[in-house]
Amino acid sequence: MIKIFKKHENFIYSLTAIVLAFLVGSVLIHLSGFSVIKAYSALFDGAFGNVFNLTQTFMNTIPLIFTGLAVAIGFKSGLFNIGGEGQMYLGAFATAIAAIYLNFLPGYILIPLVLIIGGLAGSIWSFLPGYLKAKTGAHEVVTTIMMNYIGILITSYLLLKYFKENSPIPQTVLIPESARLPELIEYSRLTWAIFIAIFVIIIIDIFFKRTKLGYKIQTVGENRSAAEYAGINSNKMMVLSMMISGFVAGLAGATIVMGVLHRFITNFSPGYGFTGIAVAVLGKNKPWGVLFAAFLFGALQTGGITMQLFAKIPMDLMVVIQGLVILFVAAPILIKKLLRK
Amino acid sequence: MHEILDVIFNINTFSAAIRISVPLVFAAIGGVFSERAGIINLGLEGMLLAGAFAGVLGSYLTGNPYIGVLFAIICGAFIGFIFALFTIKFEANHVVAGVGLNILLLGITTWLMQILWGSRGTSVNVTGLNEITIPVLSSIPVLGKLFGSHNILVYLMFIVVIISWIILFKTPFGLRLRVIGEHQEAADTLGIKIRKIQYTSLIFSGILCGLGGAYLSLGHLNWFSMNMSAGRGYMALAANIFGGWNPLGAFGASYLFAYTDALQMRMQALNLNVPNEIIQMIPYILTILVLAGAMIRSRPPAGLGKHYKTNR
Amino acid sequence: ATGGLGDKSFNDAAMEGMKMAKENYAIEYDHAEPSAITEYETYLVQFANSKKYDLIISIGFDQADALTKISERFPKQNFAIIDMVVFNPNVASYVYKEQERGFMVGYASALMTIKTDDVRINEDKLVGVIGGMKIPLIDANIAGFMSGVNYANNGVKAIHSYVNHWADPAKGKELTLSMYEQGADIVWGAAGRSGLGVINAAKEKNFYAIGADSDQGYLAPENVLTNGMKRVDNTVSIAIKDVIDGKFEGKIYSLGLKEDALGYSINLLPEDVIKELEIAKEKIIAGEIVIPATIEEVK
Amino acid sequence: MNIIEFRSITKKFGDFIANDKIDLIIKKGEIHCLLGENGAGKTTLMNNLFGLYNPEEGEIFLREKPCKIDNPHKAIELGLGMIHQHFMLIDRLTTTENIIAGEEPLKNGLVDMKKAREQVKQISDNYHLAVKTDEKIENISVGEQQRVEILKVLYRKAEILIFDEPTAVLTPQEVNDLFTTLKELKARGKTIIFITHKLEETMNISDRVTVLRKGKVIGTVNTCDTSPKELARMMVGREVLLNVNKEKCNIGDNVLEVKDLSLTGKHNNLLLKNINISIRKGEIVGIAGVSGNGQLELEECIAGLRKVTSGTIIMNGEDITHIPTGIRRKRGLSHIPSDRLKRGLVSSYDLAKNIILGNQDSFTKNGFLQKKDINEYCKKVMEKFDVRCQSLNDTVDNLSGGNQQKLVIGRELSTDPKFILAAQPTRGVDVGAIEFIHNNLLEMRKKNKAILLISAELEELLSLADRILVIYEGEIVSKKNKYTKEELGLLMAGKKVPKGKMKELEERLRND
Ligand SMILES: Nc1ncnc2c1ncn2[C@@H]1O[C@H](COP(=O)(O)OP(=O)(O)OP(=O)(O)O)[C@@H](O)[C@H]1O
Ligand SMILES: Nc1ncnc2c1ncn2[C@@H]1O[C@H](COP(=O)(O)OP(=O)(O)OP(=O)(O)O)[C@@H](O)[C@H]1O
Ligand SMILES: [Mg+2]
Ligand SMILES: [Mg+2]
Repeated sequence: MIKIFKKHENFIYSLTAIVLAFLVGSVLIHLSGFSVIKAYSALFDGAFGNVFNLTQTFMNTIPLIFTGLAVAIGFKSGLFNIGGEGQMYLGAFATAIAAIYLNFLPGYILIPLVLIIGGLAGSIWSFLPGYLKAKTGAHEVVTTIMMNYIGILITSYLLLKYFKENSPIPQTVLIPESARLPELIEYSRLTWAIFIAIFVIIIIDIFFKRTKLGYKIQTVGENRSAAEYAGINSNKMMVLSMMISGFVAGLAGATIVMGVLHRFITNFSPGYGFTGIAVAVLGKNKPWGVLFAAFLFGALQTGGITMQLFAKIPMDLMVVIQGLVILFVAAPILIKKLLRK
Repeated sequence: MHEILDVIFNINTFSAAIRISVPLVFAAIGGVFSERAGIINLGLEGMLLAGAFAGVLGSYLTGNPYIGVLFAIICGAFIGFIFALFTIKFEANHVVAGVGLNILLLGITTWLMQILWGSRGTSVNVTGLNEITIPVLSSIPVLGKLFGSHNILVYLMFIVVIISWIILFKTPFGLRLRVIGEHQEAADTLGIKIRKIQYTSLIFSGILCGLGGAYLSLGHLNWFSMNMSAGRGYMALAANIFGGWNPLGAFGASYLFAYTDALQMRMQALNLNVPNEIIQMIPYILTILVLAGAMIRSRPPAGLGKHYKTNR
Repeated sequence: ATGGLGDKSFNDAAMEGMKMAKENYAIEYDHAEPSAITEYETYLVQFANSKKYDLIISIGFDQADALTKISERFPKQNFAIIDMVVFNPNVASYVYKEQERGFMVGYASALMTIKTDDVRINEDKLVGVIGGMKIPLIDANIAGFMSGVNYANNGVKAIHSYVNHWADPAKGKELTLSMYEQGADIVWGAAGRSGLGVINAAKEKNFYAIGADSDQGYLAPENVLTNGMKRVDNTVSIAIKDVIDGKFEGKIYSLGLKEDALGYSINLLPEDVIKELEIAKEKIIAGEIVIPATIEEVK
Repeated sequence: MNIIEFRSITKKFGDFIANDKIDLIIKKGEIHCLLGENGAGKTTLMNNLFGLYNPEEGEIFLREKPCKIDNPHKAIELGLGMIHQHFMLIDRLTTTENIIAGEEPLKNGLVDMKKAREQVKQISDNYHLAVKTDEKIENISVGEQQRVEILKVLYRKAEILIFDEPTAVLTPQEVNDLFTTLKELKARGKTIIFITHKLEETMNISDRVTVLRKGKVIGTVNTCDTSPKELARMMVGREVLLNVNKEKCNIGDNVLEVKDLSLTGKHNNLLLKNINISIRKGEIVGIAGVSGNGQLELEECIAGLRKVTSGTIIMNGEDITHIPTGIRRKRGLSHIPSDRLKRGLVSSYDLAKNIILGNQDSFTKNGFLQKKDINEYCKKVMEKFDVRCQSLNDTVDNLSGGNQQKLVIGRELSTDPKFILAAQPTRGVDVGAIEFIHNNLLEMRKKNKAILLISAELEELLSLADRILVIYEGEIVSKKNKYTKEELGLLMAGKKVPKGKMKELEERLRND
């Protein structure tokens, strides 16, 4: 028993933290005059209650997996990439444009191709902060924040100037069928993107655990002096990890375009890039941890819809609970103290 | 061309930049005090938002905006304390705690707004802060235009910049704080009461953010609006870093952001032959250029982000 | 939609329409505020699946894709959408000729800004319009505004800029102040919740603001000159009534001055200006004045 | 009077007992030495006294009254002062700021820097501890840093001073100066606890000695009643050979040549000036010098971690001046870095990941790390170099300092290098480990490797090196095969050996 506890210590703490967050949340729900049981059963039902709801949970999880991974990858080389949002916009934009202009290609070429194009667009957007950090020491937190604003503005400019659909909506035309990711279940919008996400998790996991390049990037993050001592070019590694990070953030945009929206539309993101920070740290910067955290967030988000619709409880309480989950998971000592009592 | 020069050197642009910079400056200096205490502060955004909310709440309940400011201060202090509790006592990862705090406060303020005012979007209008005109100063040509007439928080901001600098570099508290930010164990061996100073510093950080938020909701406007901080906390974090973890630097960086933003607003209306989006990018591009080019290589406090475990 | 409830403008007007219908026709309604574009579909499915609702209304242009799919999937369910067209037999689409109201308030501004005996009016012949974000729908309003100003042909010029945020009133206010400093004494805010900052600025510095969508005059009775009205409330209410009366039709309603769905409100407008506006309005309805819907065309 | 009395003090870290029922008495006005191997628990005991740790059991009596010292603040109030093993200084602050922080003189509520400077100056004059009052710590030498540490304690009017291994980083002359200071402090009635590994120093300075081993007190003796040999036995628990056996070796071709190497710093200051070194196969060349005189820079230039300003470095006939570190390593460079935790190890990595640090390429196939090979190799190295740990998956920060160092050395000596750059290879490790490391270096010499040994330990240089170069302020000031200890000490401190004395020294050498 104790052994099992020791082995899964962190997991148990995280779980307790989540429970605790819900407990505090229930106090708030009660205080605002709602039934706690009704609220949480609506939440649970909304997130997992039936196949459709479950698919929506997964759908909401996917972009968070990518942006969470992106932040985690940055952290591996010691860089804090707050620029996921901008990188994702570039990825989404490039994917949509490429898909529209390359519509003559068959699906089996087009899908991987535009996916990669989306990733590369994200990479390009993360290159500059990485490069400036390596060359001039410009702090990546500052530069990535700025690149977010620039990225969102630039996609909007290019869209309206050159690629807009003929309608009052700031969006491209629909991408061709051949570039769309097939749905797993009809009407669910849960597509092959989930497999792409899991595939990327596996790749990143192997990359950092098994490959030399992953080892080198991680060494730079853990101890830059030691990395240099070992003959690792830390500047190169930082730029590279930023670019990989940007690539994955770009995939977030690409899969939304290819799987959900089927076009690029301005303002499509409710801040996936920023939520990615929370997802990454909640997942302890580990690829599978990111999956867990993203799923938690996706479930809260989706369940919140039902909670709002049918239990009439404001969505914002869901946001409060999300915040509490993050705070409590971040503080295992608090949980330890509570558990001991 | 001369139109552009006109706005660049226009006194109004400089004066608008003062107004725009206020919440940034408060929050950025809040960032300085937090990070000098070794605590990375991503929670500035949420603290600003909470301050804005508390300010409106205070004014709503009492009809007196100055009591609103007091509410914002108390609220900021409380949140600063909670943040300190999590990051210091419970050894939470600073980045996570900051992000968590932001999400939590966004949720709480929106939720409370619905309970209090029945709307998710905006609160009712409350009494805001009046402009105070300083008799002699306001009649001097340029200075009068820049500094002559503002609400109290703007003047307070200038005082805070100077006082913060003095606190940080001239007082025992500041010296101890700098020691802590660099090397907590060393501070401990010097008999410095680390925790007391860290908590004080973070509470101060929260208070400053509260003031910045109050400026947004009571000084600049007179209502609260969901998520009205709109990313200013992140910009403030950037200004704190850009300004080299120094109150004067943070002020300079905030003012630069604000000035370029004011400039951008004016240039949009000039009907230049430049795409509007490009004009809107000016503040961000300029920041990157200055940061990359100016070779301002200030190091972060050496102990930033670390937890110090005593064996007591 | 963009900006969310509490904008005292577009979204709140739609809500108002629901409340009106509830009072007049004794209906029940639920509402939801999605926080992301990807969520629209989820919400629509949840509503449609429950089979409780006689009509589901999508407020805002960015719901078109979601509604297209869902209305195909639930052919028996009645839907309505505002600000965009969905070509399905079970969807009533309500779109507005945005440029028409832009024209009216633009024309009004141009006529007003030369009345320099008003303390709120300065010597400069300059008026402004502030958009929330640079998107075609907003640009149609701006284009209408500029055309209206040009139509007055009295040497008045129009400037325009964007907040780049639907819900940052502080920035909306600063942007307005910058226009005021540049000489504009009448500024129209078409910017969701950011637009509240426009009115606040006018009140503080005592010049004219023009509201959007609903009558925002109560926010600053001395300074809101008029409003670029968009009677979303009426539209919503009418759509509901149609369903009740069994007259629901899945067609496109293109609304404008003619239908009284767009227009201006009187507020502080003087008689002579109103007279001119009414003349122009007749001409627009008669098709004698054609208003471009993009800024490029105006230039 | 018994100024301090430890009664049955026990301190645990988790299950590990660092101090095990320690009983110890310190008398007022004495210099009391604490002796013991790495990890014996010396620092831990003192940290208990200074309020940094709270012991699980036991009591401390101060001036014959029981005292609960639960934080350093209280300790300072009670007249305790501690000069820590790892300096507790803030690089970016000035010496004065470092000294006064926490106890600042005030004027109108602000720090009175003028008065602070005067006070510091006064104490430093009083005790002959010269420091530049307005210089940042990062710009002063280690010796001066230590003086700052002592001033910090004196500034706080400490009556009882604890010195934790203060001599590890000092030159013999600086050690002499320090001892003068200690004697002066003692003369003024202060009590001193002095921690060291070095037997000779103990014999020199102390009144009484207490030896700790594995967290327990082995015994307390009067210094005049004991000998180094006996102390060594008490420390280690067995006989220790204090000298190494060095065999004659065949010296071969040049392996490394450094020609006219110069390096300028950020502020255009000369850090290294025209350095010339050549090392042949089967030879150990030593670089002696007080730390801060360019050794670190020289080490980094040769390793490729720093760009040289002018000059060339040639290894095996190839100009490697502008070749990156990684390639140098592939061409046969091995490097034992002077700062193992900063450079040589990634403390959050496990042993296996550390064993490939710098050799990662040789364990890679198609871009993938070969886990099995790595683990096998790791096991082999650990056995050969006696690295003690629980498992290969232990992270390095769970190893003791000595084991960490053995890990680095094992890794660097196992790659069949041509040239070994060994910087401070025994820094901070105990007698037993030193013996082991020295033997390994000599083994390498026997295998015809060329070795550059940079060290601050004179004994080490004198017993291992075939030739010694002395570096002072970035310049090689002397090059010879044989030195006496005194001579080396003088040269390291930048002093010329007086002519008359030179003859006498040479005489002595010949007689040795
Ligand atoms: N904070 C700590 N946590 C866990 N173990 C510790 C801690 N500090 C010291 N130890 C362990 O306690 C033991 C005693 O350490 P201590 O530093 O007192 O040794 P020491 O005698 O001072 O050795 P050295 O000569 O190397 O300085 C060592 O095994 C050390 O690894
Ligand atoms: N910080 C720590 N946390 C946990 N365990 C530690 C820590 N420091 C040391 N240890 C453990 O304590 C044990 C003793 O370490 P110590 O430093 O005393 O070794 P040692 O006997 O002095 O060896 P060496 O001479 O090689 O330094 C080691 O097995 C080490 O794993
Ligand atoms: Mg040890
Ligand atoms: Mg020690």
